[in-house]
Amino acid sequence: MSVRIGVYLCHCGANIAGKVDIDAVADFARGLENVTLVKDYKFMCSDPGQALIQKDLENKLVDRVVVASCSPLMHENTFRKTVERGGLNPYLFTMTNIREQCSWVHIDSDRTTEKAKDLVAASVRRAFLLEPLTKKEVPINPRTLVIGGGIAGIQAALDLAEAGKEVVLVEKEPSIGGHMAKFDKTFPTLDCSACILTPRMVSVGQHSNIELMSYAEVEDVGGYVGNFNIRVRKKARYVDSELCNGCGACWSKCPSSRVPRKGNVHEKLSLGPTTSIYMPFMQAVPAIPVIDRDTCLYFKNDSGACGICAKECERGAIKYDMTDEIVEFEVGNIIIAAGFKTFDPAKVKRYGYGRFDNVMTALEFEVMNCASGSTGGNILMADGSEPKSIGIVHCVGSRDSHYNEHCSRVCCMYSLKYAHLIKEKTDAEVYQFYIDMRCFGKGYEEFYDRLLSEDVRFVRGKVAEISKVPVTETEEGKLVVSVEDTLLGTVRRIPLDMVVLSTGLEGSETLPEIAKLCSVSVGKDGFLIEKHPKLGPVSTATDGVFVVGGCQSPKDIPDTVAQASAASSAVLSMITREKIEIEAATSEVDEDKCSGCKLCNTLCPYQAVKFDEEKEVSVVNEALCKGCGTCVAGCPSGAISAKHYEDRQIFAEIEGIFSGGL
Amino acid sequence: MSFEPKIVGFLCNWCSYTGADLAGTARIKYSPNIRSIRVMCSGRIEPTFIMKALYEGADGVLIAGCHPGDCHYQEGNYKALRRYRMLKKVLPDYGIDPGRIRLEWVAASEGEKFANVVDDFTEEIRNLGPLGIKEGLDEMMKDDVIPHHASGGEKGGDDNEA
Amino acid sequence: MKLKAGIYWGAGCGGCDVAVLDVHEKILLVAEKMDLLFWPIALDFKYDDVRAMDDGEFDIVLYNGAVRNSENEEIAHLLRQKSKVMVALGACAHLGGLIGMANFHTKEDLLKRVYVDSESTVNEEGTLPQEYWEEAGIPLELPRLYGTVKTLDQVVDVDYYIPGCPPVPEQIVNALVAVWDGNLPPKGSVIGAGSRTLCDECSRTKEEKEITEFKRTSEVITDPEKCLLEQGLLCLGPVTREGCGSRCINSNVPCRGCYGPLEGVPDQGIRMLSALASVLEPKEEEAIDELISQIPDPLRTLHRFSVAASILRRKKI
Amino acid sequence: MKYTYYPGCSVSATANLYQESIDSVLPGLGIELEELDDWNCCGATAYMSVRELLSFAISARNLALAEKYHRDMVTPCSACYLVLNKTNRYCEEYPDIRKKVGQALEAGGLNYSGNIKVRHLLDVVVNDVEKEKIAGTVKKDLSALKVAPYYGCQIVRPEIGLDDPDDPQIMDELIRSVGATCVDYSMKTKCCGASLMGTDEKKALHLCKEILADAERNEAHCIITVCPLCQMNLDIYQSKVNSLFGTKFRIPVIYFTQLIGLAQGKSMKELGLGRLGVKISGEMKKIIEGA
Amino acid sequence: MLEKEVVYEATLDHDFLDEIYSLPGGKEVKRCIQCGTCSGSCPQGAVMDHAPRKIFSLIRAGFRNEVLGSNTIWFCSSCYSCAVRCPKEIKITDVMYALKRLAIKEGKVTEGRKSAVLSRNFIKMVNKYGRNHETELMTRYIIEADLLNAFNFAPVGLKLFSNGRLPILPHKMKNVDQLRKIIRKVDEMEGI
Repeated sequence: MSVRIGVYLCHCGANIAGKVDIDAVADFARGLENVTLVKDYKFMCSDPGQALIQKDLENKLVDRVVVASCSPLMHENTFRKTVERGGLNPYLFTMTNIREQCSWVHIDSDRTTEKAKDLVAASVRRAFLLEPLTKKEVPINPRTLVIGGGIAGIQAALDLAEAGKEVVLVEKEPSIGGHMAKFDKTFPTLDCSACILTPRMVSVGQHSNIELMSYAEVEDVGGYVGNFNIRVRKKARYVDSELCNGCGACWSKCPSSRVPRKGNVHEKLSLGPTTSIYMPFMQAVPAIPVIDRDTCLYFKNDSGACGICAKECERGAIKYDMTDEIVEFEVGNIIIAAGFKTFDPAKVKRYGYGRFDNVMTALEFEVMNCASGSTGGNILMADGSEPKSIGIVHCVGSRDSHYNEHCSRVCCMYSLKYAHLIKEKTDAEVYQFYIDMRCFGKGYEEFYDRLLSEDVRFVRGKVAEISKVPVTETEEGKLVVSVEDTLLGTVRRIPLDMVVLSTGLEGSETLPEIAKLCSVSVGKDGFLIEKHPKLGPVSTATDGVFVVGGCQSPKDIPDTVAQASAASSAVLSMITREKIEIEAATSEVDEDKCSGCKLCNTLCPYQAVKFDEEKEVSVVNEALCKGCGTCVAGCPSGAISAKHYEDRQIFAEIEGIFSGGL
Repeated sequence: MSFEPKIVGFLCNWCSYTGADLAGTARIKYSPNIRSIRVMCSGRIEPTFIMKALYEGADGVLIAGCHPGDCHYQEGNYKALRRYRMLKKVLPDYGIDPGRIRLEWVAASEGEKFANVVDDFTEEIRNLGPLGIKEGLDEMMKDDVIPHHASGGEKGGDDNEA
Repeated sequence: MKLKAGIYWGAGCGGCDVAVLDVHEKILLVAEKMDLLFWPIALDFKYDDVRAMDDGEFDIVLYNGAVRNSENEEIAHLLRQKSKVMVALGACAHLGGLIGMANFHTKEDLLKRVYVDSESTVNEEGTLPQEYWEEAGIPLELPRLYGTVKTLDQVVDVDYYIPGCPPVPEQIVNALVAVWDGNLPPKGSVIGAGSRTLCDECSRTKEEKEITEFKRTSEVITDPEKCLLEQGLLCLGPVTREGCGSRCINSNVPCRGCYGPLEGVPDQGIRMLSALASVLEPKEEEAIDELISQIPDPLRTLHRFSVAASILRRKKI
Repeated sequence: MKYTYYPGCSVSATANLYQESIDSVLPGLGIELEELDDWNCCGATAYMSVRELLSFAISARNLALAEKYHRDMVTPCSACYLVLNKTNRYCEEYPDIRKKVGQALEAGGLNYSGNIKVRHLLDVVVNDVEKEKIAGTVKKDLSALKVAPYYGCQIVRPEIGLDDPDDPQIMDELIRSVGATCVDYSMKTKCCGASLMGTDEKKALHLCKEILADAERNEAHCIITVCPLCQMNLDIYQSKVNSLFGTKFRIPVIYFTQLIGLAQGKSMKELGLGRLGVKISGEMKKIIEGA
Repeated sequence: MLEKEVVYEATLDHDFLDEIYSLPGGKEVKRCIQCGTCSGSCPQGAVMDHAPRKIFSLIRAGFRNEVLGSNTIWFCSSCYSCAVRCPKEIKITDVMYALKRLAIKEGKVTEGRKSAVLSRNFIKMVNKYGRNHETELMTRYIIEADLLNAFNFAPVGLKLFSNGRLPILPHKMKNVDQLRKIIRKVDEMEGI
């Protein structure tokens, strides 16, 4: 049976025709084997251009289509649809890029034309070997898994629940709330963090469409878009949530502490009780305490020596024999809202964190400012006195090749917020040591402006070191910051009572594991990689998996909430479709050739290639396969082939390139 | 006429092909010696493709994929890297300068880098000179024919027991 | 009626001919069904006897050995002309075989090595073999040694291939039986071997692979139950056609690839390189290079039997 | 454990007391040093200023000579340690430098394939000898002796890897393992200004003063060093510091090998301690003699 | 030039940044974000014309003469504090060495003269003996660069000498010839 290939050359106005001699290419194409028709048109993607192709197909003039125009990334889908309308399988069409990678990038017209010819020849050879493929559809389970119960996860879960869709929210800590629950005020408006967050946490706890699994971790994710199989481990709280009413009798008598003692007023910089049975903070949702097994005397002694909390609990909710519980369920989509962690400044030895009292991290300072924290919101030095001078050091662990290249985006603003709080609560002088002030959000620059008026001392320079070696009398007993004031070009030594390190944001420790489970990539910066930095900010390379909030990149609360709502609407859009088409250009195993060497089994990032113990061959789960072809190149026997990118098709393309005599 | 190298590029769809498109959108000019073949992932690129390209007439082969850690398919580029390193190691046995193949990480945003890489590689290959495997093979085998010697007469194995 | 058959050795070691004899009592079966009209290693026939035959008179010719010199080529053409079915027997005819490794060198270097430089040779004048010489008016002639070793199908049209170095004797008989039964697969097929790779018949247990080191057979006491590749031995089983009966594997020796690749795999060695590289453990360039450097002479190891049939065919000079 | 030994110019001159203590102490720790035959100057920092390539070339001569021993090369001098390592790194990172250095060596009939690992003596003593072994050789109780470790610049910077550049610990641990008391002070990696002493003495002396002052503030009896240049600065120039700044420092500055020797009960003479600029006296003397 | 109120572009050398960038050790210079960590960490910052950060700013802006003529490059004591702390991993000390060599090459050594003299004498010494002879080095240096200071220096020398730490005779190596051949080859390659 002979193949009839139609070659359609696009002028793209002067974009292509201005550089490439279309007539010459057309003549060349006519001379190629199996080409029965060559047409050119001003704009092939326009309606008349597409009609040209459609008509030829309807008239059965051709049965393979090559369009030489712009990049396939631009119009491959357009022409696939055209071809489909003309009654041809869309995979019997191939596209040649003679614009972005040809007419636009070369100077010499003749050589550009030659290149266009070679590319057309390659496509024609490829077209000859193309095979029709059918797209498959799978139904979508309307339930969604949200991983992480910070503000991102809370927002996404509520959006979906309000739309009437079921959500399972899995949080690894005993309570939802995330970092935001530890904040006192939020910049730039200075509204009370707890006041705006708590109602939402309560809604999550009470919503009939949300199943909240706190103190739980996702252990396994199987399946594919629309049909994920999830396994979650609910860690033992040792407190029966059905019986507990959150009265607090248990922790009020608990004799052991889960927080290491420092022996000064900074030792209890935590919200909520520091006992071994504890609630992370008073507004916790669910309002059920947990026993910290590592420090609890009952577990430490084995003998069950303590048991005070059980005696105190009138409802008998304390269950020392509780064990982890495994739950399995299915969802159609997954939203990862796993959050961030803050940089550990002990790595920067020269800043003295961990060696000097009164050098503290931003998060510790944040908690100190919280009215429900142990200093009652007062800013105090380790000895309990009020500081007279405080320095805030920016970019600790950010914008630094030794630690993190990225800018953490929120530190400038929270540093300004601290300066304001210090000014409001104490008489201390405040120094801001910054490299660049980045105040780009709504109302942010205005906030900076306000702080300038509040007489905060701004020093442009990254702090070189913090020491306790006095050179002058005024430095005795102080923390001395050495820094170049780069605007003045002078090195300054500034004695301070307290230093706050504005630590940057990093992906949380659990992120790589979650990413692996969900087949999402972690970037060099330690954050999850979205599908497209601009046009696909919440979706990922894995269909049905979305990323939001601090696990995607450092971001402030407004951006996080916006992203969470974006992800939930993307999920809703998926659910409303009810079905989804899956990639047709997948890998395929020829079971007659596969000898079961298992070489390919580790290659698939999506675990789509698995060994079938019964047939003793490897098989590809087409719903999971994304068509990357890594397994194909790794198969020694040639048993796996990549549909639409078969070896023979690529070989033909290579031969085509050289057939014109480049 | 000066020697114009023939270069085949294998570009991954998500980063490098997109990056190459970006060079176009930004109208960055580079040498027209490259002919690119799009594959979904650098992990799809089989060393046999490269051998095939060299055989068919390429003087150099460029492989481009996403930066390590940025692979659209998570780890395909690492496989590409390992295959590349291994292929580079054996090329000298084929009498081919390993500099004729090159792996580069080109992100979707690196249009300029793509153009620079192509220019740089083209120059490098220009310096290495033509490879010409296919013609070279014919040339190398031109004496591999049944000779007809001065004696002229019937050859063969009257007394010849192979 | 008996089939008319011929067996010829080109550039080979004779092992294939021995394999034909190695069929033990089945040789009787062969003799019963077949007249051997040409078999230079065993029977006294002359080239002229073949020349005198009609075209297509042989029902089957088994050609073993690679095409290394002009005589090999000349006879290949002659036998092709005289036979109905031309079979490439053994790794050399099929893929170039071990002899194909000559393609990693030049003809000049090889001659010099053998006739001048070899440790046991005294050849002060550096005399090399001449193709043609006249002594007292008498012409003396040797076939021309080719610079490039060729597979049989690079010289003549081949109908079937029986792989192996040497081929399993039973498989040769099976192929002959298929001819007289008229039970032949499509032209170009590999006969007398399986359709999957060696891993299929290999009885060792196989797991997912991640290679962290390479070892030589002398450096390791192998676990007889476990995949050799997983034990760090470079076994070509995954890229090699089954049918040999796992002779090497069962002796704890990794497969060296003599049965060649499966259909659709254009380059056995490079394909194995790709598969192998895929499952190396390291991700950093240096660590990868370090691991690769543990493989002794990688290209010749991967291409032990198939250089002449590889995409590039030979070293570029 | 056997190593190739590269003493460097200073150790064979102004720091000869360092060498004596090395000879006296190391065999007991199981460390054997074989001097690199016919070594030359490492190509120290002064060279770098004027002729970089020349520095690399003469430095590489030592590395090339060391290759025939097939062992790590050890130097007691921080400057030599830095320069030899820098030569290694530059030859590895910059093919052009590697090529030129190779050509220069070839002119001298030498070849360097880049396989010599250069280590500081401190690294070897701390990381190759088990702590228990060092502790086992201790005969004197030095627990009353407060020792300030002075690391200086070039063993922790820029060839990072030996220890943290701002707060290294290996010498602190060594002090503890010979039974002395380690003084924690902030200036332990600050520059002593050695390379400026010849050119801007006042500034250099100021840097010395800061280090001595911090050690004194933290009640150190003595300072230990790992580098002839640091030792000379802090020791020989101490009186100058005193006369310039009106201070009254009397802090002996000794080599770490001398401290080990003291703990092993070796005599002051054996360890070359009689030749210090600031002599051991007062409380320190009492502790050593009393122990 | 910096004292002038207005600096005209024509007076600047905009290739300077690339020139430094292309030198060994210079490949990170373009990444400088002017954070000042280097200046703040520099033990010599106070006596320098321009603290290190400013040097990078001047390089970027093309102030070639200011950079090569500054004493900064000569006051660097190679403590490497800046280099290990630089958040952009600029090899600051290496850049300083590169600038020193450039300054010598272009004859722009002014204030840093003393260091240059010391360096030069050091090289002479090594060429002579293959090793450094500290006694002779000090003497030569004092005679050439710092005669006035000779008095000042004497007590230190005396102290070393009296403690047996200043040998009169140099340690010589055996195969000085080989070393000289190497040095000659470098001279040849550098066209000296």
